[in-house]
Amino acid sequence: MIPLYEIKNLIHKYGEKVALKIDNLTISDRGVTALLGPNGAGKSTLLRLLALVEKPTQGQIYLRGEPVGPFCKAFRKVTLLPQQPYLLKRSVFENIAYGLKIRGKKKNLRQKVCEVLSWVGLDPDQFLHRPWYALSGGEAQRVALASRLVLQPEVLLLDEPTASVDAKSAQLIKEAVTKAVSLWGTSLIIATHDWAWINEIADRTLYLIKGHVLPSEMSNLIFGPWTVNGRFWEKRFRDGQRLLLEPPPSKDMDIALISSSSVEIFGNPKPVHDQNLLSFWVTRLNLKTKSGQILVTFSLEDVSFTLEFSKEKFSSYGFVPGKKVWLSFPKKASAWL
Amino acid sequence: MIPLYEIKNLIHKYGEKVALKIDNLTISDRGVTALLGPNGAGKSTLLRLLALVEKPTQGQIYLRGEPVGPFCKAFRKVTLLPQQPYLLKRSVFENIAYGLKIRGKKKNLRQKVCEVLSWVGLDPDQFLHRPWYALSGGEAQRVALASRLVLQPEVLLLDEPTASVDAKSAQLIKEAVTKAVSLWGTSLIIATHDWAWINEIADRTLYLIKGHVLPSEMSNLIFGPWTVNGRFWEKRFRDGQRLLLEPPPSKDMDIALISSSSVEIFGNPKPVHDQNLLSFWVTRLNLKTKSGQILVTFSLEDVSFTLEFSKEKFSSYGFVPGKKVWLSFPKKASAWL
Amino acid sequence: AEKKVLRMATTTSTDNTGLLDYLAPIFKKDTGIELQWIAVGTGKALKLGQNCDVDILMVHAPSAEKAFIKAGYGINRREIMYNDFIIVGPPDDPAGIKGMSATEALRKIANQKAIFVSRGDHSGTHKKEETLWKTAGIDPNKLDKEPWYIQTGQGMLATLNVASEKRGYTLTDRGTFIKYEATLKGKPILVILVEGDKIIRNQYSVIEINPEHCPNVKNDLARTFSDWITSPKIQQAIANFRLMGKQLFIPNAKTK
Amino acid sequence: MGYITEGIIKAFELLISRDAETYSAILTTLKVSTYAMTASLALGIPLGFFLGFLDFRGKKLLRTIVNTLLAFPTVLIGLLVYALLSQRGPLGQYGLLFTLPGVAIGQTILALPIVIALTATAVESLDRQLRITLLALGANRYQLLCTCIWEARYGILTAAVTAYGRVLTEVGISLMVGGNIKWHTRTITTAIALETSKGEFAMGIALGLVLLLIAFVVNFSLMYLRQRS
Amino acid sequence: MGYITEGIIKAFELLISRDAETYSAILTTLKVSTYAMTASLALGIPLGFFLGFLDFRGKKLLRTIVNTLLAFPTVLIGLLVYALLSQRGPLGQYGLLFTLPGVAIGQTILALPIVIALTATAVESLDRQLRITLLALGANRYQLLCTCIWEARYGILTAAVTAYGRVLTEVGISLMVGGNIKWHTRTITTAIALETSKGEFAMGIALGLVLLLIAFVVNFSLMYLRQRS
Ligand SMILES: Nc1ncnc2c1ncn2[C@@H]1O[C@H](COP(=O)(O)OP(=O)(O)OP(=O)(O)O)[C@@H](O)[C@H]1O
Ligand SMILES: Nc1ncnc2c1ncn2[C@@H]1O[C@H](COP(=O)(O)OP(=O)(O)OP(=O)(O)O)[C@@H](O)[C@H]1O
Ligand SMILES: [Mg+2]
Ligand SMILES: [Mg+2]
Repeated sequence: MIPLYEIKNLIHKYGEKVALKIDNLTISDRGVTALLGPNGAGKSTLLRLLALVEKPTQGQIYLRGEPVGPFCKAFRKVTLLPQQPYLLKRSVFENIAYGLKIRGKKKNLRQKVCEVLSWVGLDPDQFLHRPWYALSGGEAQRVALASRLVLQPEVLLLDEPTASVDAKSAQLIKEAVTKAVSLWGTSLIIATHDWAWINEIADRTLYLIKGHVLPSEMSNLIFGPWTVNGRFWEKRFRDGQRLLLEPPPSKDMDIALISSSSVEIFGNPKPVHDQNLLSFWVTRLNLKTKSGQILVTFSLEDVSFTLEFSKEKFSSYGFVPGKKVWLSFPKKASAWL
Repeated sequence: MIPLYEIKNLIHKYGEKVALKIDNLTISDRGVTALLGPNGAGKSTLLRLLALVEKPTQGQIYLRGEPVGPFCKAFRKVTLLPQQPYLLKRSVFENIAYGLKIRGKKKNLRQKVCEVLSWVGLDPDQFLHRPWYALSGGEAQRVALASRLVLQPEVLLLDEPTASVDAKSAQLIKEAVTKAVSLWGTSLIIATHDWAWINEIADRTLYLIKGHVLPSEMSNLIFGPWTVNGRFWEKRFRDGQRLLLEPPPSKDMDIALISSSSVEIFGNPKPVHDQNLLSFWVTRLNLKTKSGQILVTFSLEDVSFTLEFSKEKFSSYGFVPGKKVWLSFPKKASAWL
Repeated sequence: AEKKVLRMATTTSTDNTGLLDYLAPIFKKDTGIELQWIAVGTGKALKLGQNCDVDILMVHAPSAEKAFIKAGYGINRREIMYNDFIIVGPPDDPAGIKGMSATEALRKIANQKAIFVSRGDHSGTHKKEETLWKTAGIDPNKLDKEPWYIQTGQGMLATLNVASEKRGYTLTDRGTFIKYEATLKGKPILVILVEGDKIIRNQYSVIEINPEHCPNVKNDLARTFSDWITSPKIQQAIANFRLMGKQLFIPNAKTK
Repeated sequence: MGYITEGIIKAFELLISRDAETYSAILTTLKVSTYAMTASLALGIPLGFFLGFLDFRGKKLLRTIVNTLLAFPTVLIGLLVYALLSQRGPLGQYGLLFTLPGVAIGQTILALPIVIALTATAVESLDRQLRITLLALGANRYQLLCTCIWEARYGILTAAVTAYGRVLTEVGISLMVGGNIKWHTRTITTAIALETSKGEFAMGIALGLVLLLIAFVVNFSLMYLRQRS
Repeated sequence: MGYITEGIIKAFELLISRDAETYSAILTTLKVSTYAMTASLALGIPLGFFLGFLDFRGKKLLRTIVNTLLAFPTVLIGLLVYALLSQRGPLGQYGLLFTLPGVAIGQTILALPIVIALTATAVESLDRQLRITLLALGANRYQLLCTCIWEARYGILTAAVTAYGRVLTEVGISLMVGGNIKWHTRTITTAIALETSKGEFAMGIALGLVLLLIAFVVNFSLMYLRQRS
């Protein structure tokens, strides 16, 4: 099957600063792809490139096998909801109808607009004729989403769609988006910091950091500051515990990646040869609605590991929020950034 | 003790629309007050009024007993981080230094700015001289927060400060904000949709909806649509379950409030006379770090109840994500909105 | 000592021909007074005088000047020099007026409905033109909407330009026409067709502003100028003034 | 001072008595300024958009040049256009000298830098998000142009109003290219210049007030339109 | 057409030979336009700010009036200022008629509506968030004013540049109030008007080019400053 997107030798710079560097990446068709990563990782940049609203400094993007760029033929199949939704200085109706109007689709305009408005949980009677400035933060975001949904896009790119939306509306947005996927076969790519939501809807996850895409297997990050201890780099916690890792290959790397598969869990401190052994707290349990798997988050100060368990395995451990457990993992990070 | 804020007979309108109506509200000094509520509830409006950047259409706000308003004497003690952080068209340094400069505090400017920058997790070397537009969404938000922190305000009002910030930065922001509370005794008022975070830091919670403040005891909301069934209003779920409530006193109310104390939990369906009895799933468990209490979220489609348990009580129930439980509550809502 | 400055309002022709640039340094040398002049239309010059904003006037509209003095705004009008008006037109002279007297020529133009370009700005030249029409038995007010009668409402040079573009006739003072010829490098599109008629003489005078009407005017300086310019030495200097090698003004001050 | 009140009274008289000369000048003014504004907006708004929207080498220099042309003296424009349109000029054969279209050409040159510079500033002050949003919604190049101009409409309206004020009040071009020919190319401003040079100050003021009245009516209608949209 | 090339050559000659009359006119022009710009910016920017920033009853009407004043004919301004400053006018005793400060007063009146209208538009196009942000950071009224003006600086710069172009090129006021007195109140534009009326078209063009050169130098320096900030 032809992948949805293929990215080759892509570099995107702002001035001299490289914001994104992806040698090769494919994103498969259909379903929901989640884009995770810390602030400044390049998520918004990648989404803008995938939405064809900007041209990469270098490299080529292929959409279903075709090389694409701004104003190309395929350009209207893709639509992006930017991180800061910007509304045109018009009424809510005109904002949502804009995309249809410029496509010349003026039939049943009003009805279509009302429909997507109610999808995102806004009452058409109340909102249809509001001017752009008379909206709360979350309402504006939902109007912006509605103006994307009304286009029935083949690919919908969402940059933090639930950032300033309440739980109820996040639920509505989730439903709307799921509807789009099932009704029109829309492919979704979502950048978000909302773990719980991602866990519910994502079919696959891309992790971006410092402009690079990480291997897709779930990874846990350990940020600095580091001190040097003999041949190791050390991170010291306030409770006296220490974490040791072999230093990174290059000086400007300071974020360690620990792959989930290398982590072992113990109920009691059981010294493991040549491994880190640290006590963590269980802080969060999340149900992955799609798969029924359970995500458990273990935290030690600013370090969090998230591991996935099947229902059976989970009950054998008996994790409860606030429970103390011991995690062991190698002294060699699976990667550095 | 004099409360931090006292609000009397406040009404705030946009045009003809009443966005906020608070007859009487006190917010106590010190610590963290969380402001929760769905989109359009009036959170941002309330924060703007508390920050003295706008004048209420009607009514009076008292800050530590003094009547206050825009440009009053107390006005510089309070600072607000708006929902959409707006940066001045200057460098990051100038943005953060602005508040100090207009206060005439020009001593050690650079050092102070660097300090708060590192509080919010931005490397001064990298960010100090960036222009305002060369920042990612989350970076901009953190710069905006830094420019508030540098003022060492007595009252800090935050409108969705972690909305577009990654987990790591949310952690940093939390730490920075906690530092402010402990170092300078800053009082914090935070509007957010981030439940997990609120649970960790809030000393008290205000719930706003449709411009009204709810009783402070934790409440659960049930949204429509409703159908009429005899003398009851009914909400029907896709799995066939039904929820019945006595109709609200007024036609334009459609959100039911169920107080947590009226909810009972059963492992098995045990018919209770004249009560609703519905099966829910345990979907989320959260540790309240401050109190050690555990919050359990029970969901049935779009209805979520969140109840608080002590550690002991929690273990007696043995809640696990994905577990099915039965909740019963009266057919009379504790309030309608 | 305070600098002595005399302010004069004058018509554009004296300025445009360069006469004042020629006279002012001599005046300064002779009397130590600096001459500053404002070159405007005759009507505006009279208005500036009436408003006491200048000390002396040098204009060429005898009837308006007399009215000005009669109204008490000015005193001591003294004629100083004249030049003459001429009627110019396209070289092929479509109306055939060459060599006629001024009034005959105008009558012919009107009969033929040949294009005539008028300044229409109440300047000295325009007033002279109106007098000529009247003498020719034609009411100038009736010409207003005639299609062949074009009113420019502008200075002489602009009017000459319009005349040449429209291939029409016009009445002009000789000085401006010499300048016009010069700027076209001897290939004028207009040529002199009527000249030397006594009726088209263009008399210049100086008028002091009445100090009773305007207490702040420097009448002493004005009087000095008026005496100076009518003195034989300066009268001779005016006669010596040349533009493109041609004499422009003929002095005719009556010595006291 | 007397002629100021006299001028005000006279302005009313002119309008009420429907003075033929004044009405002819008003009509001429309206005609020629309409031609000039139509041309300069049609050319200037797209050019201003490109100047403000696109990034290219030499953009700053180009803006400086446009800003410099804001100081293009009307007399100079008048001279240049005169030189072009004169019988002996390259466009002499079209007979545009001393006609309203001729004047409109000059006034278009005058208004163009104003429209371009102010439109560019208005477009520059648009949010950087707008471009991304429009592209994301699928706007093609032409729709991008139109929507950006619409979003910057208040700024562009100010550009138009400023240019209109300039065109309405200029004298140099109308005199030089139009020739101020009575009943033909005499506009209100050239009439004012004439009356002033005749010393008829009150009449000059009266005509000036008539011009301001025209400007007010035009601006008031624009305000009304702006309010409705 | 010949005199256009002739004019270009003459422009160089005038500048290189340091022609005394030309340099005097340049100096006069610079002086008077500096006075006028200083006054109109000092008055106009704050007024424009209030017009754009505050909401009050009658704001729309006020804007319409300001827009109307964009069409204030220079000749009319010249007449009014003349009426004020004339010996028989109310300010006659100060002897400002036929002086540069007198001309500057008139030019200030000319530039003021431009500065006010364009500043108001620039301030209006500021983000609504700016006000909230500044108040939240503790700005008092005066600091609010200053920072908003700074944030709208590109728009206000355009306002200044447009007004400067207007002041630099106007003739009506300089002629009427200044009197075009050689060595005293003769500016470049009045000199152009004079040369043109004398038929010295080449000289008129030469002076016009000199004026454009001045405008270019000023704008280029502004662009340089803008780039540095
Ligand atoms: N216009 C710009 N000029 C220079 N640098 C920029 C610009 N826009 C973004 N950057 C930088 O590029 C990097 C990637 O930015 P991007 O907006 O893609 O991050 P992000 O992953 O979306 O972060 P966030 O979660 O904070 O939104 C950041 O380091 C940012 O500082
Ligand atoms: N300028 C305005 N004019 C008219 N109505 C407005 C305006 N600003 C906000 N509103 C309305 O007032 C109500 C309260 O808005 P507010 O921004 O305070 O909500 P909020 O609780 O902050 O919501 P969110 O979580 O979406 O940010 C909303 O219904 C909104 O539509
Ligand atoms: Mg982003
Ligand atoms: Mg809000």
